Amino acid sequence: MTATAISLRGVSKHFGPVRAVDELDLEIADGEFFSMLGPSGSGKTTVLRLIAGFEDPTAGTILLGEDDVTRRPAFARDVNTVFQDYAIFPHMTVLQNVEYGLRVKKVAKAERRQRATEALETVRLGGYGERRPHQLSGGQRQRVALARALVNRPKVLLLDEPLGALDLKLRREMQIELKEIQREVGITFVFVTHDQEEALTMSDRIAVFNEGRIEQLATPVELYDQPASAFVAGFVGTSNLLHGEAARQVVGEDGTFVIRPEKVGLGPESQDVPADAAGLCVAPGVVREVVYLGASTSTVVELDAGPTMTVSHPNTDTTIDAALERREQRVVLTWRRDHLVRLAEPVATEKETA
Amino acid sequence: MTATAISLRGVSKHFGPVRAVDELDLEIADGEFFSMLGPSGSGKTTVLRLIAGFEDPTAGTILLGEDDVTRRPAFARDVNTVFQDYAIFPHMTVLQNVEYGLRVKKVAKAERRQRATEALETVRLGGYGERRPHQLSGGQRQRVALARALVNRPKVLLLDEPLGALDLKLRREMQIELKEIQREVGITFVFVTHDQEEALTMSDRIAVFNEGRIEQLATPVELYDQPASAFVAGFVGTSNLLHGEAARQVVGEDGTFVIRPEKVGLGPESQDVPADAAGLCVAPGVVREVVYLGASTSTVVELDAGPTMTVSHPNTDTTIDAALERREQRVVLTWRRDHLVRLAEPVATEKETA
Amino acid sequence: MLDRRPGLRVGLLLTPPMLWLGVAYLGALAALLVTSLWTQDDFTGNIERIWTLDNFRQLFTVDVYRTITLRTIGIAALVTVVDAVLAFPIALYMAKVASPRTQRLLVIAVLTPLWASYLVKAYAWRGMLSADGPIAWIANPFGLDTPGYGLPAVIITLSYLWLPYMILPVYAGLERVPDSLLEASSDLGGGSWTTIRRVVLPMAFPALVAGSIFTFSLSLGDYITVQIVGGTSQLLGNVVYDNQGAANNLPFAAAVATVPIVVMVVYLALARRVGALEDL
Amino acid sequence: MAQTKTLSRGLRGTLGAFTAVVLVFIYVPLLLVLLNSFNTDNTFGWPPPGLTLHWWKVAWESQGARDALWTSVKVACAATVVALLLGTLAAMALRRTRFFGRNVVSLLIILPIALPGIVTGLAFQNEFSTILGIGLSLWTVIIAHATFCIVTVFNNVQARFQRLGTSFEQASMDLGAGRWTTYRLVTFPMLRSALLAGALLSFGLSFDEIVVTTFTASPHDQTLPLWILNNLFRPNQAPVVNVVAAVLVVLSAVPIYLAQRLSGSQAEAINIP
Amino acid sequence: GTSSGGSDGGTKADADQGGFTAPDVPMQESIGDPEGQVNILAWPGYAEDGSTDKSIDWVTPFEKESGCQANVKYFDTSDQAVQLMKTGEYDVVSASGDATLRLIAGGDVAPVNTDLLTNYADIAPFLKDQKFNSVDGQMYGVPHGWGANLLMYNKDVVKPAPTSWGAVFDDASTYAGKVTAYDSPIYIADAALYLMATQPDLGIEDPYALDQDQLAAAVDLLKAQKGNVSEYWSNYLKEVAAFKSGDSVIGTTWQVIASTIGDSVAAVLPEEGSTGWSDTWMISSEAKNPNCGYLWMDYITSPEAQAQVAEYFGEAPANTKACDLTTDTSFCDTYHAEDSDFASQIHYWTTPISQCLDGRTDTECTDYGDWTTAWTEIKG
Ligand SMILES: Nc1ncnc2c1ncn2[C@@H]1O[C@H](COP(=O)(O)OP(=O)(O)OP(=O)(O)O)[C@@H](O)[C@H]1O
Ligand SMILES: Nc1ncnc2c1ncn2[C@@H]1O[C@H](COP(=O)(O)OP(=O)(O)OP(=O)(O)O)[C@@H](O)[C@H]1O
Ligand SMILES: [Mg+2]
Ligand SMILES: [Mg+2]
Repeated sequence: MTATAISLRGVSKHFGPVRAVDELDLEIADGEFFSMLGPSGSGKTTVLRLIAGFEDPTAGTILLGEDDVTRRPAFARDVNTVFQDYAIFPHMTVLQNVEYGLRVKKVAKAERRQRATEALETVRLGGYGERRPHQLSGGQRQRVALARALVNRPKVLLLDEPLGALDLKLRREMQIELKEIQREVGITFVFVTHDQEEALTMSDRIAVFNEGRIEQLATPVELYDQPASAFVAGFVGTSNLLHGEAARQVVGEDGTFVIRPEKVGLGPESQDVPADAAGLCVAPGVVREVVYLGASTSTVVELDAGPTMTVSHPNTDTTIDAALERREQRVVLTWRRDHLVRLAEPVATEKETA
Repeated sequence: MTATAISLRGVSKHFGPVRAVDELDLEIADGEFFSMLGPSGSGKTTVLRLIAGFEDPTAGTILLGEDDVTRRPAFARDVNTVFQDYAIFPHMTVLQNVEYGLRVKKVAKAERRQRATEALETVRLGGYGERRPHQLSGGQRQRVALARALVNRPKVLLLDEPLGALDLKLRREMQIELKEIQREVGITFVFVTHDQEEALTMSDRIAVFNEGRIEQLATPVELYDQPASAFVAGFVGTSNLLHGEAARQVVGEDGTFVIRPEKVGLGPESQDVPADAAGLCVAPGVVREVVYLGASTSTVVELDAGPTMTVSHPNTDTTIDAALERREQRVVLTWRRDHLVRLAEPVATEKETA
Repeated sequence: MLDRRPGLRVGLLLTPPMLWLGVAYLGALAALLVTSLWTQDDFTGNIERIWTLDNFRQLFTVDVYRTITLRTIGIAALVTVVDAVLAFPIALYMAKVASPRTQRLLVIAVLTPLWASYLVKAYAWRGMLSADGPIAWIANPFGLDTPGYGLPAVIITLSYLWLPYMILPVYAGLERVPDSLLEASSDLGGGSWTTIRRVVLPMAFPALVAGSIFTFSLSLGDYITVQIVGGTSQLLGNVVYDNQGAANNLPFAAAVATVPIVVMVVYLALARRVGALEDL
Repeated sequence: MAQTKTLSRGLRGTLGAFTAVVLVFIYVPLLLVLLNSFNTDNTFGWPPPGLTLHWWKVAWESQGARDALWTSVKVACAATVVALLLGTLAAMALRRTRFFGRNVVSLLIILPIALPGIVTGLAFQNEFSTILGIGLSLWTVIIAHATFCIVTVFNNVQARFQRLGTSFEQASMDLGAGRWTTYRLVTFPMLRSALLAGALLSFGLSFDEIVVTTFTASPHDQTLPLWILNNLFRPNQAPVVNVVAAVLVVLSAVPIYLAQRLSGSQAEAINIP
Repeated sequence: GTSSGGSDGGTKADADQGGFTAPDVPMQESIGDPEGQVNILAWPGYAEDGSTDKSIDWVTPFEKESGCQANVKYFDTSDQAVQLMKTGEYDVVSASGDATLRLIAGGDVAPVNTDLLTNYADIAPFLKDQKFNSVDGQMYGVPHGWGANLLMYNKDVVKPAPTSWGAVFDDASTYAGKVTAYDSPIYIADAALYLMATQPDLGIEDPYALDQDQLAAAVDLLKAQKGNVSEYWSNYLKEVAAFKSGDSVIGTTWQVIASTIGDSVAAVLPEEGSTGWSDTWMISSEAKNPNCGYLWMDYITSPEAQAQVAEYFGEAPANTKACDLTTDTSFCDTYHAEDSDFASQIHYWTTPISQCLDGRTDTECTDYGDWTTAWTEIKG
């Protein structure tokens, strides 16, 4: 995994006044499962299209392995793409779609038929070869797109929200499937998603995009446990932000802090907490909202110190009724001081607290 | 909440050979937040369209409140829809779109302008009134569609996956917003989604659809804790299924059982468990996979008894490294017998275990 | 290298059509305009290359040309309106009501008459409108009569001839209006008429304008139909034709021909503003 | 597509009835043409005094009509081929570019059909015989026809491009197909029905063109409309012309029908002009 | 060349003969080897090759006989003929009197060497050396056929039978909305002819030589007439249909139209006389196939061809020998083919020019351009 599959060096892409990608530097290692996460319009698709060769960068260099491909057309790059809108050829059958890449590379008919059939089986579309694209559901189309890309065994596979249209169950299954496929074939996956859980589950490394730049590039654990900014903290998972006066009161220090909902304990006010002892933070407040999430329950607490905090607990023993009873009652939140993450930058105008 | 907002009685809708909706009976109460959950193609949209009046049912009766509206055209039904593809009028500005419903109802100009502006503010599009739809992002368009429906203060609002295109962060915010709006205006929401977490979070009741029929209709807690079938258990949240020989070995009884991942404890094999004591189930196995999910970690364990089980734990104290170290090690799973749910029907050919 | 030089590619692709249109066609038009500034020996019909604005002076000072121009534009506009009024409901029926099968049949039914010769159809209308033709035959028992030959006949016949050119673009335009928009309108309380007026019509408007380019321009230049059913009336096309084909006064004909050119260029410029050119 | 429930039942019925009435309006004159082709009298008259097959026999034996038909087919085919080529090229060129002359180009393409035929015909004749001094021939007719046919192909192809977007071609290139392969395997098949529709209309436009043809045809070349024009003014030929017109109407349904069939999904296929 | 004038070289000249001097165009001295083809510009019906009706064919025999393939193009109006001849694409043309002088003056046609034409001798003498087909005694063509613009009326409707053009002018209102007139500027001459007889103080001597005032009077007459006109007719079919259907009941016509319609109508030569046409085959000054052109001119004026053309087209043949060969033995009588009295009452179509054709030198006459403008104004 030491070799570099893709390098972007100072790459920018401007559409008129819009800086879709802004002086990006990025190295993606061979065999890596690399995800790009970010809000809509943050430039993820554009980066993918730059790598695939559908856009020319306004500035910068793009390398695949050792080769500078900046000026090379899409068809001469050994990458394949699973498109956000599938782009299944409507005038071909499913099988012909999957065979397409092999066909233009002049692979013999028998072999390409066999490989295409295998690829279709990998994405669980065994019997669907003769169907026409318009006879498929959204999820099935996405799987055809995946098979069509995989069958070429490219060095790099680019996936633009390939699971976006699937329901959660199918999405989870496909996540596992994709991850397995990636392990098997050992090719580099560059995966775009706006679903943070998906990114955390599947990726070796994640780049969080914001307005054409990378806010943080890290492993899932680092990203979640050590967010570099309020933006990352807010975008990846739910986070509670403490700053200004609230931080001083609750944490006892100036600065901006993040604490994750699941790290916070919740107890009745009566409970005796050794204040500030054993590196614990303590904050009393009132329960404003209890949200049942199936596996867990979220409790929104308005702290006496001002901000609201979300606390999450698995529904292991407590019944939901017990949780609901807490509504509008006073509680005390506690968390370990070492679970607090201090953010470097100030929060500026952002008001994200949810 | 005792009055009925919508009743479907024996409603079917066939498209040629496809039974999109199959003899459906359904009552939705006034002011309820009602969700329809189900895989793609299960008929959710069709039910919505039947209620809205865009399709004529093949059989059955539809009532809004007391009125039989089965043969009444869409414009004469006091329901509004947020469409899956937004259906924003491209030739009108955002404001004109939102005003449309009031305009055709001949509301005076000043009033409709004011109400539309308010509605736009509700969906956080305050300054966007003069924009054209093509100048908006997908998420913004969906919010325009929402404002356009809300501004009419209908008795019932039908929403077809209104948050599907949003990223998780925005989606969560919009979920809360929607829920608040619904509480404020007190109108009945009928909400289609294929995101179970969304359904669990927001709904008063949920109907799980499968192939044009309702598999289970229940509150979120019931649905999650007491799934009526393997399909529901599998579709709503992650679930571990035990049946046949495995059930006999682990549970000690014949039948089909479901246990949720977060209810299962995981310990080292050395750990001494009072076997079968205190109503506990115990099952040894080998850790096959550890997946980091940010707030929690999922561990996939292959039981000695045969099936694999997924176990989920919040990342409160344990570091992810400790969890990862367990990979390929032997562990013991334990769970409370009363957390097991026995399913009525046999599992038949389905092989859902994930 | 073509991939890296989009300008070059566009240039290469564009060269043949632009050579054809720009040089052959625009050149021809330019030559025509130049000719309009020349004069002609009335007797021999030979063009004398003397620069003069006389043709235009005559065009603008003699009243009858203004009358004819206005009449022609009026007729073209009326024909366009008649066709739009006839075409819209049909196109709407085809695009939004008819089953796919009926749709297919209707398209054939609308397209087929285009193949019957223009002249034959015009003469058929001459027969229809004649004093002992089918229209009089049907109308007389009700105390009505055929409109006879004249401007009404011209409008009827031209509307008939160009109707398919209006139906087809409007149909195509309506097909592109997603059903969900109609549903949204209906959902928000818009009845059928409101939906048509506020959603369907505005969205089909560019297509209507696109169709009108055909009906308007074809009517603007027509001179044969007027001769066949126009009775004693004449249009701009007749003046051009009489002066060129007949009186052999090419310079003056060219000058008259600038009138429809100017009218159409203005019309196209307006049409472009509603985005109709994309819809043609 | 079709059959939306949004429009009220009454309105749908009204639209259907209106369509039927207009179809009658469209077809009655054509039926009159057909009827007159059996008319014993040699002018339009109502009701016809008697019926005869004589004109059909004359028409069948008319070498002039057959030659003219063949000439028209040749001209229309050639003009259509040129229009297909130039129209597609222009549409492809304007497809993704937003260069400053884009509007000029599309205006230029539309101009020949938007300007009255008499202007176009006059201009071409003036150019060919007065300015360039090349004699009139079938080729000059083809050139003139192709000029105003380009727009039909251009518009159809452009509309299709707009609907398709660019992702299919990108997918193809992404899978390793070069520009030409992509065109052959992806672009062209997806354009096919649009091209067909454009070609059909272009053929029809050229086939029935009379004004521009009058000005640009040489004496040797008589297209069908010219033949019809000449014969309408000739003793005893009007009914023969009716026969020819009737035959054309019937024959034309065949290519239209085939075009729709070939293009598969009819929702896609008939984006006519 | 035998061109008559030439010293002053202008295209407009003294008014006494045709009003001008023809450009110097050489005349052919002999007929050489046929070129293999000939491009013919003809009135519809003048050069039938059997393609419209197998039995109507006199072009094929010519092709066989001469070895020249005949390419025929038809025109609707004299003006179109002039226009087409200017292209130089055509070798021969059947020009009417309102086109001939324009062609001669424009240098578009060459003088015809009548010595090379064997049938020239049989042409009716009253057609030779006329103002519209010769200049200074030099023939510029060979006469083909002629006819009068008669007055036709529906016998059932129009009673009593009219004898004067007044029926369509001053009395036109009697049949308001059912009157028809010929659709061409040259129709102004019909009005002038009527005025010549009814308003002598206007001083019209020649209906084709009108000064401003005379033209204005004719225009007024025609404008008044327009209110009663149902339609202007420009071609055969239109008028036949209009009279058959009853859309028109009275108006100017050709004999052939009257014959086609049959007994329900009558066509008469009114007391004022009438306008008419006399067609002449002319050869282009730029003829690419002059030899075949001469062969054609000779052939088409042969008795056999003349009989066929005259009967098919419906006009009086120029070659009087043709009268023996027509299938309808009374044909020449119907068409007054040998009736020089009848012929003398006809003012053949000729092109008005600014030099007055009637010999006046004290004033400028209106030319065809003025007439065209006037006609446009009449139609409004
Ligand atoms: N062809 C284009 N022309 C103009 N602007 C563009 C174009 N493509 C993208 N943009 C703009 O560039 C920015 C980045 O777009 P991009 O599609 O890369 O976002 P994204 O992160 O993929 O968003 P999403 O999650 O919605 O797919 C956006 O502001 C977008 O509007
Ligand atoms: N107009 C139609 N014609 C034919 N079949 C239809 C039509 N509309 C829906 N169907 C079929 O009916 C079934 C139910 O479709 P529906 O759109 O209600 O599913 P859904 O649950 O909304 O799915 P998704 O989550 O993908 O939106 C599907 O099998 C679909 O193919
Ligand atoms: Mg994207
Ligand atoms: Mg749906």
